[in-house]
Order: sequence, then C-alpha cells, then structure tokens
Amino acid sequence: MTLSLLAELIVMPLIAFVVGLALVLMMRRVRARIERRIGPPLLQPVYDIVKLYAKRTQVSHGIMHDLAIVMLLGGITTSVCFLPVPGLEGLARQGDLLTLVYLMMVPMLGLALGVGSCANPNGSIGISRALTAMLAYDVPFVFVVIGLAVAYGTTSLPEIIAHQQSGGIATWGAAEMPLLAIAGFIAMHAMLGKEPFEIYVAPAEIATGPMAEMSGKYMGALFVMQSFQLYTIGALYVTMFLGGGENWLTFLMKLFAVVFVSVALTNVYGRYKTDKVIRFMWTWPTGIALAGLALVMMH
Amino acid sequence: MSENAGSRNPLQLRDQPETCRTADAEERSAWQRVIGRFADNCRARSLFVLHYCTGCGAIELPPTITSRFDMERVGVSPMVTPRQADILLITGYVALKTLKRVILSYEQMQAPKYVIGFGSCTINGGMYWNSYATIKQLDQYIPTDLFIAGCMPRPEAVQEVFLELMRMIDAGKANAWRDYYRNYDHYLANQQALFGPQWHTPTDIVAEAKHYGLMGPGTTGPHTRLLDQHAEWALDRIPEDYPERGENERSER
Amino acid sequence: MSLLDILFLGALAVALAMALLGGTRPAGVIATLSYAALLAVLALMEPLLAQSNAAIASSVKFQIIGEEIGWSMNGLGWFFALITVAAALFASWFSSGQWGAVQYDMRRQHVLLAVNVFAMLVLLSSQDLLGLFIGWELVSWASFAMMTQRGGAAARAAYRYILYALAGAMAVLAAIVIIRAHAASFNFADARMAVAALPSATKWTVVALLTAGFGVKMGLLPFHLWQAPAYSETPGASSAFLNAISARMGLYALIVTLLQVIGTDVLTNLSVQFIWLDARDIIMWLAAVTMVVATFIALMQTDARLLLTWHGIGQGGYMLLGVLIASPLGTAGGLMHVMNYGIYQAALILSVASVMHRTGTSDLDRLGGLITRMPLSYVTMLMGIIGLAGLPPMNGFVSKWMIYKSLLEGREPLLLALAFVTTLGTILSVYKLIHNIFLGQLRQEHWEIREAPLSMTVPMLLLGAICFVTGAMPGLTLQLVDRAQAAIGVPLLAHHLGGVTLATGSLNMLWVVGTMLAMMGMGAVIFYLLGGRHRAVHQYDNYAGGHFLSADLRYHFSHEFYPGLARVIGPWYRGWIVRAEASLIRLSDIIGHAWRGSFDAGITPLYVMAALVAGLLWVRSAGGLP
Amino acid sequence: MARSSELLVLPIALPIAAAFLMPVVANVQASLARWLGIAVVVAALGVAAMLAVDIAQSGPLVAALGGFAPPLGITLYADGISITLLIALLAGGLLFWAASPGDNVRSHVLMVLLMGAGSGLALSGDLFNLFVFYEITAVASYGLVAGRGSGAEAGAALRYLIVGTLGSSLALLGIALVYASTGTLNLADIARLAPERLAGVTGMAAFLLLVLGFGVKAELTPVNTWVPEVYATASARVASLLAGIVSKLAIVIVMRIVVLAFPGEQARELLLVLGIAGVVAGEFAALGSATLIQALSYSSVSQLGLVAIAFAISGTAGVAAGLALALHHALVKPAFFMLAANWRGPIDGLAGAAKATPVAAAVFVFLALSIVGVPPLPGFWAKYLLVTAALAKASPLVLLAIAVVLAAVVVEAAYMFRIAVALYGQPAPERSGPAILRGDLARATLLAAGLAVVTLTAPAVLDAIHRMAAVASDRDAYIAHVLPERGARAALSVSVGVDQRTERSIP
Amino acid sequence: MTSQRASVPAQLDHILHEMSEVRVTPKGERRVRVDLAADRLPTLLQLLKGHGGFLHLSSISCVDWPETDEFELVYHVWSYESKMLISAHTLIAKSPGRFVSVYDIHAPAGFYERDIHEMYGVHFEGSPNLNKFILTSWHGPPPMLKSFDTRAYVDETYAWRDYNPQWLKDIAAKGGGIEE
Repeated sequence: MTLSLLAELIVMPLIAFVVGLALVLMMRRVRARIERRIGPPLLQPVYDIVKLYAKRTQVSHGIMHDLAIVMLLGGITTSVCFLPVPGLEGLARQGDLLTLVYLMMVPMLGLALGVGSCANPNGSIGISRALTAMLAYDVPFVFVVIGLAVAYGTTSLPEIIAHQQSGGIATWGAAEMPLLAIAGFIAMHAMLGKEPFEIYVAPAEIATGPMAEMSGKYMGALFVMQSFQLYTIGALYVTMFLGGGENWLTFLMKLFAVVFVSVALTNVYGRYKTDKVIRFMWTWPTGIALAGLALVMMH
Repeated sequence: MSENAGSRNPLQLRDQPETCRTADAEERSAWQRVIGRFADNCRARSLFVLHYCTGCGAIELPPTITSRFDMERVGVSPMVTPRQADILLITGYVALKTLKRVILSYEQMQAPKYVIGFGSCTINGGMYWNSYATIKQLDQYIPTDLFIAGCMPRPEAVQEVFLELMRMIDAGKANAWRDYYRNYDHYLANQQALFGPQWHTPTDIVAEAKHYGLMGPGTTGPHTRLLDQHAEWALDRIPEDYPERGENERSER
Repeated sequence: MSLLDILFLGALAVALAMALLGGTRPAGVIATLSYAALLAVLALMEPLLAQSNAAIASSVKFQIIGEEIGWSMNGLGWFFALITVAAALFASWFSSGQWGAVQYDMRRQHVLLAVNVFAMLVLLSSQDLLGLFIGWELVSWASFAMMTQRGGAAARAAYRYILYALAGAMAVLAAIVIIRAHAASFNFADARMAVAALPSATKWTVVALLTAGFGVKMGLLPFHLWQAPAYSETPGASSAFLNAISARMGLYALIVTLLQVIGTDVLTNLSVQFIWLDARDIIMWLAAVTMVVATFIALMQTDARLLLTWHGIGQGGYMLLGVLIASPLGTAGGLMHVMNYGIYQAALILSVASVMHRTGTSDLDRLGGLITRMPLSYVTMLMGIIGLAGLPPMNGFVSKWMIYKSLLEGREPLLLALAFVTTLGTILSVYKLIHNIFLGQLRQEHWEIREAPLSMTVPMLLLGAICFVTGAMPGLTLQLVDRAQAAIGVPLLAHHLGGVTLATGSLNMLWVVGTMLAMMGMGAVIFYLLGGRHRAVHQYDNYAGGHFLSADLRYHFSHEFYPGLARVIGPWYRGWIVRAEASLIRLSDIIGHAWRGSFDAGITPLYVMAALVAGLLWVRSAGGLP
Repeated sequence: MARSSELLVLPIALPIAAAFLMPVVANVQASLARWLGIAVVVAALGVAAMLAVDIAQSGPLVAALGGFAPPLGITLYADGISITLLIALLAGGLLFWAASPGDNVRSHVLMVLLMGAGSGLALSGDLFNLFVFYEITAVASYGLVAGRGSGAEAGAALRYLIVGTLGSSLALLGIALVYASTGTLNLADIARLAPERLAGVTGMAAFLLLVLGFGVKAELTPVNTWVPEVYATASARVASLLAGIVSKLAIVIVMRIVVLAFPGEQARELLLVLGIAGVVAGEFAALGSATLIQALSYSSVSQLGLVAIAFAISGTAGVAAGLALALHHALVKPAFFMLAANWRGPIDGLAGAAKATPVAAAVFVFLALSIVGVPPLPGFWAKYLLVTAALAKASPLVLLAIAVVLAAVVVEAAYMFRIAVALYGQPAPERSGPAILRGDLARATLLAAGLAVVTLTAPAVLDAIHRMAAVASDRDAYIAHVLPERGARAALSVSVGVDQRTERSIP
Repeated sequence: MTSQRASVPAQLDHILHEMSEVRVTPKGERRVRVDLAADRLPTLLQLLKGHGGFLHLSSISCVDWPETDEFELVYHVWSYESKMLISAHTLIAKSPGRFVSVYDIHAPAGFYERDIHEMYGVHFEGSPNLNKFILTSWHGPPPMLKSFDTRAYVDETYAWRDYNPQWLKDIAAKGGGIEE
C-alpha cells in the first residue's frame, strides 16, 4: 500500500501542476476574450515558466530568500496531497479540512518571509496587504468551514465527499446549504487574489507587490504557486460544495466551471482599496455565511 | 576627433561571421545543446517587456499590446520591474538624466535581456542631433539588439521588430547582452566620458560576470579599475559623499 | 522523605546557593544544573503518578486553628511543575553567559527566579483550599518581587500588578471561606460536597469570585491591563520565565477549583433564567473575548516585548477554552497548549532579549534587516512565530487543532469562529514582529552588530528545536498530558505518536510534517538544480523605480504596518477598560483626600453631636419605643 | 498554694505610689528619681509575670479591696486577656520609655503614672474604677503628648485634651445611667442584672455614651479625629505607646462592656457600624495621605476599626479574632512608628532609603506584608479568624463588614507598597536616602524579630488566644467567679466577708 | 517719449502715467508692451500688482543680444479683471549679468529666475534658490547663450555613426532625389 501511497504523493502534485497550468491558460484566454483579443497560445504558461527557470543570471537576497521559495514550493505541494481527487485519496485520511486550511497558509507565510528578506518596501507593503486581505476573506471562510463541519458532523474530506455523492445532486453541499455555498464562493474568489481583491499584486501602485524583487526561478516559483493555488482553491470548493469528483471528467468540468466563473468576474471589476476589501468581506459574505450557519445549526 | 576611440558601430557587429550556435561557449555537451535549444525556443515565445517609457515612442506600445495588434498572441506581455523583464524598449531620444536610469534598469534586468531602440533618435541622434542634452548613439552605452527606423515607428513596425527578435532568439543570435559583460570596459568608458569618472551603479557587473563565467577580454580595463579605485568603499559602507548625491538634489533639502 | 520533599528542599537549596554565590561568574551554570537536577527528580516522580488519583504526599503538614494543611503533588500539579522547572532552566541557562554579565544585579535575578520556582512548587502541590490560597499569595508576591527589579517603570507596573493580584486574592479568600463555612474541612473532597449542597445564589457568588480571583493572574478580560507592561519590563531571562508559566498558575488554580471542587456538572446547570447561557458558557465566552481582544491589541503594538506579552494574554484564552470544554479532546488540547505555549513564548522572548542585547532597543520602528547579522536569533524567532501562529510544522498547531475539534464536537461554532479569527490576528502580528526586526533594510548603525553569544543562542535554538520535535511527534507531549488528565478525572484521550485518530477527522502530524519535509526537499531540488545559478546581491542593489539607493535614504516599510486594517478596526479600540481603571484611581484619590480632610480635631464636637442625635434615633428604635 | 489575689493590686499601687515619691527624690538626686521609676515598673512587670503564671494554671483571679464583698467595694478581675495586655503595657513602657535621661523629672513621673493607670484599666472589674483609671491615663497621655511643649506639640495636646475630656464626660454620663438603672457599679453585678435592666432605651443610651466615651482612646470613628495630629507631632515613642498599647486597653474595655453589660444584638450592631466606619475612614484617609506618619496613623484607626468589627461579633470566635488583631497591631504599629520617626517628609522624598538603610527598608517591607495579611505571617491568620468568625453570622450588615475588610486589604496594600516602591526608588542624583537612628532601628528590628517568632509558633499562639477568648466571652463564668454565692440565685442580700472565696477553677 | 496712448485703456493709462520715462506701445487688443530702465522694473511690477490687479506673473524670458552684449529680460504680467497682458521689457548688461529678484512681489519668479540662471547665467540677487535644476549633470557653460556653439560641442562630445550602406551609395550615384 505504501508504494501506491508514494506513487500518489508524486502523481497528485503533477496533476495539480498540469491542471493548474491549464487553469492559468484559461484565465489569460478569458481575459483576452473579454478585451476582444485572441489571447496567448496553448503552451504560453509552460513557455513562461521554462523561460524563467532558464534565466542565465538570477538575483537572490540571501539564504532566507532561497529557503522561502523552497518552503513555498513544499507548502503548496503538501497541501495538494491532502486534497482527495477521484481515484487518488493521498493523505486525506491523515489530516482533515482544518489541517488543509492551515496548510494552505504555510506557502503564504513562506512567500511573506521571502519577500521580506528582499528588503524592498514595495514587497513589504504587498505582503502587509496580502495578510490583511487574508484576514478579510478568512472570516467568512471560517463560518463556511464551521457550517460544513457541523452539517456533515465530520471534517474528514473523504467522508464529506462520500456524504455528498450518496444521493446525487440533491445531497450536494450547494444544494443542501446554498447560503454557505455563495459565501464560500465569494471567499474563494478573494483567495485567488484577483480583482476586485487584487490589492497585494497591484502593479500600478506597488510594482507587483511581493513579486517586485523576484527574478528568474523565484518568479518561476511564484508562477507555479499561482497555478497550484488556482487548482487547490477550485478543487477545495468542488470538494466542499459540488460533491467532489465521481470521475475525472465530471471533476475537471466542475473545476473549470468554478474557476471560469471566478475568472470571468475578475475582469469586469476594478481594484478595491484595502479597507474596502475588509469592509466588503466582513459584511456581505460574512452575513450570508452566518445566515447559512444559523440554518445549519437549526436542525 | 569624430571617431571616438574604442567606439564600434554595432551594425558592423551584426556582420561578424557568427556561425550557427557555437557562440555560447559552455554549450558543449549534446545534452546541454538540446536543453539550450528548448530554452531558446521558450525564451522566444515568452517575452516580458519592461513597462518603462523612456521617450515619446512609448505611446505606440499600448496599441501594440492591446486588442488591435495583440502581441500576447506571440507571448509578449508587459512587466513592471526590471527584475522580471526581458526586453528594454528605448522609445525615443535619451537625455543624459534618462540615460542614467536606463543604464540602472538595464543592469537590474536579468540575462538574457534584449534592448530595442525605437526611432532615429537612438540610431544617430534623430531630430535632436545637435542637442547638447541627448545622446546620439544608444548602442555606445548599452548593447542594443535591434533598431527600428522612423520618427516613431507604427505598431506594425513594432510588431515586426518583436517577430524579428523572436527569430533571432530562436536562432540563438540575440546575444548582445553578452557583449555588455564581455566588453564592459568599453561601455563603461563611454558612460564615464559622459558622467565623469565618479560614475558607477549599485550593480557590480564585473563580479556578476565572474560569477556566471561570462568574462571576456574587454570586461576589465582602465575604466573598471577607475571604477574600483573610486568605489574603494566596500558595498557595505557606502560613504557619505556617494557620487549621485547631487543628482538627487540632496542639497535642496 | 518523599520525592516531593526532595523537590522542595532542592528548590530552597537553589535559592540559598544563588543568594550566596549569585554574583559570581559560574552562578548561571550552577543554577542551570540544579534546575536540571530538579527536572530529574520530577522525572522520577512520573511513574508514581500513573494511576488515576495517585499523589505524592509531602511529610510537611501542620495544624492551625483547627485546620489541617498539607502538601501533595498529583498529576496535574506535576505537569505544571515540569513546565515551571524547565522554563527556569532555560531562563538561567540564557543568563549564564554574556547576557548575565552585563545585567545590573544578576544575583538578585537568580535568587528571585529560585524563590519563584519554590513558590510555584508549593502552589502546585497544595491538597486543600487553604494551602491553595497560601501558595497563591506566595506566587503573587514572588512574581511581584521579580517584576520590580528594574525600578522606575517596572516598579510602577509591578505596583499596579500587586493591587490587581491582591484584589483577586481577596475574592478567592472570600470564596474559600464561604465554602469552608458549609464544608467539614478545607480538602477538596469535602469542599466538593459542600459546593454541591450550596443554594444557587451562593454557588453563583463562589463561581464568580473564583473566576475573577484566579482570572486576574490569567489576564482575563476586565483584569488584563496589568500583564503586558509588567511582564515586558522584567529583565529578559526572568521575563521569559514569567511569560512562559507564571500566568498559567491562574489556569492551574482555575482547573483545580472550577473542575475538581465545583465540577463541570454544577457549572452547566447554573443557568441564567432567560438566556440559554450557563456559568460554563459565560466563562468560555469571557475566555474567547479575551483571546480576540488581547490578540488584536497585540497587533497594534510597536514594541516587540509588549506585542509578545499581549499575545500571552490571548493564548491564555485558548487554554481556558480547551480546559472548560471538559471533553477528553478539549482538556488534552488545553493542557497541551499550556506546554506548547510555554516553549515557543520562551523562545520568542529570549530571541527578542538577544536582539535587545545587541541593538539596545526592542522598538519595532528602530530595527530592521538584522537577519544578515543575527541569523540564529532569526531562526529561533521564525520557529517561535510559526508555533505562536499555530501553523503546521510546529507544536502550536496540534494543540490548537485539538481545541478546534473539541469546540466543533461541543457544538460551539461561534467560539470556534472567535478562536480562528484570533489565529488570523496572531499570524498578522507575528509576521509584523519578525519583519520589522529581521527582514527589510539593515540600518547603518546596525552594520557592525554580531550574532548573540553561544550561551544565549544555544538555549534559544534548543527551545525552537523542541518546538519542532513536539510538533512533529505530538505523542510525546500527550503522554505527559495523560498524567494531568488522569489527575483531573477526565477520561484519557486515545492518541499515538503522530497525533489523534478520530472518526470525525483525524490528524497525524508524522504524515503532515513528513510530507512537508519531503516536498520541501523536492522544492529544493527544483530550485537549486532545475533553476539556473543565482547570486546574492547587496541590499542597495534593489528596484526603487530607477532611484539610486544609498545608506542615508531609509528605503524600508515598517511603521504602521497594516494601514488598511488600522483604518477599519482603528475606531474599535475605545479603551473603555483603560478609562474605567483611570477613573477608579482618580475616584479613590478624591475619596482619600476627602476623608483625610474629615480628620480635623476642631470639628469633633460636631461629630459627637451628630453621633448623639443618630444614637438617640437608634436608641429609640432599638429600645422598642415606637 | 493560696491564690495570690493580694498581688493583683501591686501593679497598680506600686507605680502610683512611686509617681508621687519621685519629685521628692528628684530634689535629692535627679537621676535617682528616674531609676526609681524604672525599678518600680520592672517590679510591677515581675509581679505581672507571676500573676500570668498563676492565671494560666488556675483561671481568672478576683480581688476585693478594702475588705468589702464584691458588689460593693472595688474588685479587681484579671483573666488571660487583661494579664496579657498588662504585660504588654509594662514591657512596652520599658521599651519605649518616653522620657530621655536629661528630661525634667515631670515626664518620668507621667510615664510611671501612665503605667500605673494603664494597669488599673487592665485589671479593674468595677465600672467607676475603670472611669477613674481612664481619667488618669488620659491626663498622663496629655502630659506626654505635650512633651517639651513646642508650639505644634502644645497645640496637639490641647486639642487632644478637649476631645479627651469630651469623651470622659460622656463616659461619666453613661456610667451614671447604668448606676441609675442597675443600682450597682460592679461589672459582675451589672452583668447579672443586665438582661432585664439594661435592655431598654436607657440601657442603649448608656451603651452609646459609654462607647463614645471610651471610644476616644480606642480611636473609634466619631471621636478619633485627634489621631493624625497627635501621632504626627508627638515623639515616636509616645505615639507608639498610645497607638500600640493604650488604644488596645480601651478597646478591650469596650469589649468587656459589650460582652458583660449589653449582650443584646442592638449593641453589637452599633459597634459593628462604628467599626466599619472606622475601617473605611482610616483606609481611604491613609490612601490620600502625603507622608508616612500620616499613613501610619490613619492605618492604626482602620486597624482599631477592624478590632471593633471583630468584637462586635458575638461568641468566642469574635473575641478571639479581635484579640489576635489587637495583639498583632500592638506588635507591628510601634515598629512602624520607630521607622517613621526617621522617614519624615513627603513619600517620594524617601527615594534611596533602601540603599542608605537596607535593613530598615527590609523591616518595613516585612511589617507591611504582615499588616496587609500575606500568609503565613500572623497578620493573615488574624484577618482569617475575623473573616471566618464574621461569616458564621450571615446577616447583611456582617456581609458588608466582610466586604469592607477584604477591600481594606487592597487599599492597605495600595498605600503601604506605594511607600515601599518609593523606598526602593532611585534617589535624585546628588541626594542619598535618609539615615536612621540606631536606637529606633534596634527597637524596630526587635519587634520584627518578635513578629517572625510569632510566625513560626503561629499554631501555639493562636490556640492560647483562643483559650483566652473562650474565658473572656463567657458571661456566666465571669459572674460566678466574681460573685461566687450569687452565681445562680438572684439574692439581693449583701453578705460581707472577705474570705468566702471558693476554690472553683474554671478551665 | 509719449507714444500713442490713445488706444491704451484709460485706467491703465492712468497707472502708467504715474511713472516717468516709460515707453508704452499697445501690441494688440489685449497686449501692451512697456519698455523701461532696469532699476524701475520692480516698482512697475509693484504698481501694477497693487493698483492694476496684475497679480499673475506668467513668466520671465530672457533674450541674448550678442551684438550689444546685453540681455533683454521680459516680464509677462496678467490681470484677470481687465484681461490684459503687460510685457515689461528691460535691458541689462551681459558682463556682470546681475539683476534684482522680484520673488518678494511674485512668488513664481523664484522658479523662472532659477531657470534663466541655469540657461543664461544671469544671477538674480535675493532669489531663494539658484541651484542646478534641470541640467543637474551638465558641467558646461549656460547652454542657451548664443555664444555656446551646440554643434561644435556635439561634434566634440559625441561620435557620429558613418552609415553609408550600398543602397544609399546607389541613390547618391543616381544624383539623389526621389525616384518617381
């Protein structure tokens, strides 16, 4: 069994990476289409990442800058291993939803430490905004996770998926707890860090924030993180509310649908200021999530 | 003394008999050549343009990148900081003060990096040919891959230069950036001629060349020794009278 | 001569030894070794406490006014004693080298540390309410003495502490005497029977008095103002000791009184008529609100020590929350959090102390970029903040996870939400701490700074390592927690080396940490081999929009670190409690001056006249006349 | 061994006789008079010690003077409490001899007079007798407070005189009322007749007057306004004598009156109210005080208030708590005054005292800890006894008293440790902390050592106090002891006979 | 010296009349040119600002007359009420090249004087700040002077690219010009 587990631990990150790249491509294509452009070729994300990794000279700001990137890569691949996908359960039984939510914060901390050691105030301001945004969108997300855990009576992801798939669409998370699904979606959208919550990579204000001093493979690692982030957040939403993947086809369709809606929304919004992000996230999605939680606690 | 000692016309550079791909010294083993080939292929298709409008030509870039001409089809997209950028577009005349920022940005960019000179001002002075404040030949101060003629080329021309650059990268010929490391002393000489012997930037090009094995015959010379002699301070202890002090209007405060 | 006697004598011997040769160079080493010896004695006691209500009695006992007072240490006391002696060991180890040499009066610090340890051991081994109260007062006064060492601001903070502590102690005394009035004797069994028989009004007063009394030391909400300044003004090593364990004496006393003497069943059916809350809920909500308020005050601090001490108050809320849920998972989580918190808070305080030792300041706005000069202190602080924030590889995550799961199973969603929001607040404030001190641009005046000496970095790194090891293998700590849980009488939690396996979602830290390390290894491979060569550059070779960076231009963002957040939650800091305390002080001054004015011998006849008139009225009524 | 009841009169007679002899002797040789006075006090102390041993073995001692049977003549009654206070008075007198050798013989005479009158207060079992000795004590203390007669001292003594005489006259009125309603002045007789005679309105009025009268010396609320001024201006030794010992004698008299003459609830209620008012006034005034001396004088008012609250609680527990508090205060307050004598001026002016005189500062902190009531020091056990005794009677007023007592602890800590923090503060750069006289330091350290001994032997001391309180609070035993044949029957006939003493020893 | 005053508005005429030896030539419907001696200029500006409402000094320009070795300073002052522009011309000698600053009358003058100082080398007495402003790295003479030969400087400092590729030579061979 351990061999297959070991194989799973290798395959899951690779799948996540490939699907993530496809998601990134879709995102850029959707953006192009909205701007009445054709958009990048099929393999553009691959080209970008390979070019960044193949850079001849790269700037590092000390050992912590390098270790932070290693911690980032390690963190995102670990969190993927705890996310059950059709056929591959990985380590889902060793850690539950709460563990996964925390594991997704490790890469954020790694990025923060790396950017901090770049000694560039643009990066520091970016990270301060990123952490503030995290505080903003995690409040509704917490109520969603609690509501889910109380509704299903368990926080282990395989059980949640089993429960949702037991009665077809009727027992999907979204069907049973629509309010939590909506609040969850808004929180997930904010997690992706795209407009209107793109305050920490604001190119016009703080020179792409955390990425200001990232060159070559450091920038490549951030591109990889972006693809992993799209996959993880999309897959988490699908697992929590859309009944996870009976098989790979339906799983990918749900995943691309969720990310498509979110990405489509992104390109029609400007960028909120930091305190506007906090005020919005702590009023509407939190209110909806609280209502959902109250409903769940009712019965 | 119209012919400045040591200044060489980059166009002649083009005609040097560079055979196919052996210019890159360390690509010796077959495996590295395959990797190199694939890397060049990806480099050609993913170009990040530095979002730095040095002159009047920058207004041509938005139409090139947005929906009408859409350079993202071939993988070109704008990037904000020099660290992430591959191409530095010098769009129009370059005043002395702008040249300092251009050189700083160029040195902060990571190799392989490419410079494209827009318009006649960068080729031979353009309509500011007799101005005391602008430089006449861009390629004397930073190695330039391509020039576009015209007094502000239209987006089609910009598109054409991007495609030409991609073909050169694909063929492994866009190696002007090596020239900056190999003949750093020549470029430094021109720069110091303009800005005076005190001139230097926080980036340590000679050490970088040593680190990445890009040293060439012309990397160090009289001018880099002048650089070391002036910058005898170690990077840790920059002295109070850092040469750029006047530049930042320190005396104003 | 039971083991407990040896423990007491050992603690006294250390105090004596430090009194004699505290000033000499090897004093720190002697103290560390003696604390290690005490730790060994504690280890010897462990097998004896295996049974559920086993306790090691001490031969010291005496009769006074018909009351029987004796000392014996059960599993719970043993668990806290372990942390106390360990904290003292690391504190004295830290001060054994150069740090101790530059201190103003190191002998006094060693002596007071030993006296504090002795007082805490006495408290932790009390077997009856009166012994608990005596131990409690000794601990309060010992920590008061420790806080006044630096004089000036420290003395004022300590003075404010002792007033809070005494008010708390008097509340506890009132509660104890009320219980004694209805009980046969002071020991816990009789007290438990007496409390059960009390009318509900008296039960409410006893619970309120005990919670308020012991809550003062834990920094529960209305009484939390004293803790941060008092703990941060104490010198570095003793501050680490105080932060790690001193505030947890309140938790120990609360566990003993609320859980063992009063019992959760009594607490749960003490309900308020109209709202569905009962006593236990109210205390849990108090703990939860303390958590959130203290953490978000910590977020706004600009001094490193104050930020950490405010977090101390916040984390206290977690422990109380865990313990009060009284399910095996919750109690185990709460107690484990006591040990985890002790470890990483000590590491953080020592790291800040080493930064102060080198730079002379702990003001976050006057530091920055020290990672290049003090890497070891950086590593310690990094491990400490990951623990404090409760993120996976470190032990803080395991205990917080267990508390969350118990809150979930106890169907307390809003408390869980508050706990989670506190964790987020902690992540924000700890990043600000490590960023403003170690990351960003190095100031010119810190260019010649060197790393703290080995005598300081080794204990810090050891604490960080323990933090990681107990995080990767939480089973080690959970075994110690079993002893304490057995003493409380809560059924033991089924756990294994990696963590806890439950039907409703389990946690196996071996896998979590193992995968993280493996994936980081893979990340390193990708980073170092696949990516091309990279070169470290100087901090002035940085993107500044084309500007030439130089030494005298401060190109660093650290002041007002979360401006957006400050704009939103800034107006919420109204400082009601601070203003309440200030008005209380002013009121007592006014009354004082008024009474002093009344003592004027000249107007005594007026007083006597008034007394006589009042007396006449009283006489009429008392004498039975209509 | 025949009961040495005759010796009972010596501690009173000897000092008073010596007081009148000393001026004559002074004409012959000045220092001889002083030595005569001291010798007499030492003798009295010796007698008191013998009496203490006898009482400890065989219970209280009664002596009828002049051959008249108890209800008529002057009777002396000595049980555990009075003998302890007597020894404390005489030992304190010797320790804090308020007159230095060079002084005029007058102050030595006053001291000896104070000793004699004080012992009279402790021992007399007769109401009028109490009033007479109370007057003599008052006069002696006015003289001592006046001291060398400097402006401030004279002013303070005069105001003290006015308040004192006001009090004495009220006491006299009270005694008159009691005599009118019961027809007798002997405490035992009053106790026997009290239930039906003194329970009415006149009884309560008498009680009020007596309490206000004796309250002056016992620093009870309405009549203690002289305290701050007198203690601040009088010499430290006089202040410690008055605050330490004489006030205890007065409060014990009030306790006797309450226990014997007015056992009813109303009387105790009044005493409780006065006690609470005393504690609140003393504590808050001390908080607002600017100098150490002021803080200490107000603190003694509040401590006396505590003792009053304790005595207001009926039963042995109340008396035991009151006695414990009184003795603890008698031990601690003089030591405080000794320190305060050298630490005059505003509190923050004391900075650096710890560096200049570390022993004195340490003694101050030790005493402060005990007075605040930190276990295992005796102060804590006294307060603990008070709280447990009070809690047994759960009437709302008593609960208020407990709350006031506990709050008082916090306020006490506030001003005591404000001073302690100031002592350990850093002095102004050029100034160093105040120095301290070796004599005062020695006395303070001696008392602190006494306190430490009591801490170690706390169980034994508390048991002894409990036994004394049991004897003192037992009314019937008192009556039976003083009027042996009338114990049970309420016979009105007067039997004369000095030697009808029956050997009945009450454990 | 009294020029054709007729077409100058009466109110303005009245002000200018207060000063002697002032040559006024209306240049257009809203333009008036005034020529006066150098030392009278600040008084005129003060007068115009005080009485005529000429609050806005839009710019100071300088003309280099190499033949007479003089600088001509032109102060352009606007009045919003009467919507009139007065340009006061005055001549100062080039050799000392010193003139008094009008910063105290019109604050913007500080900036214009700094510019003229940098470009022409005229030193304005009392101007708040005459440091280098635009040509911070320029170490040569004031470049706007006619005496400064930019062409020679450029030839000396920069190198020209001699660029004559074959196709250019063919055109030149065919006599140049544009082929139809």
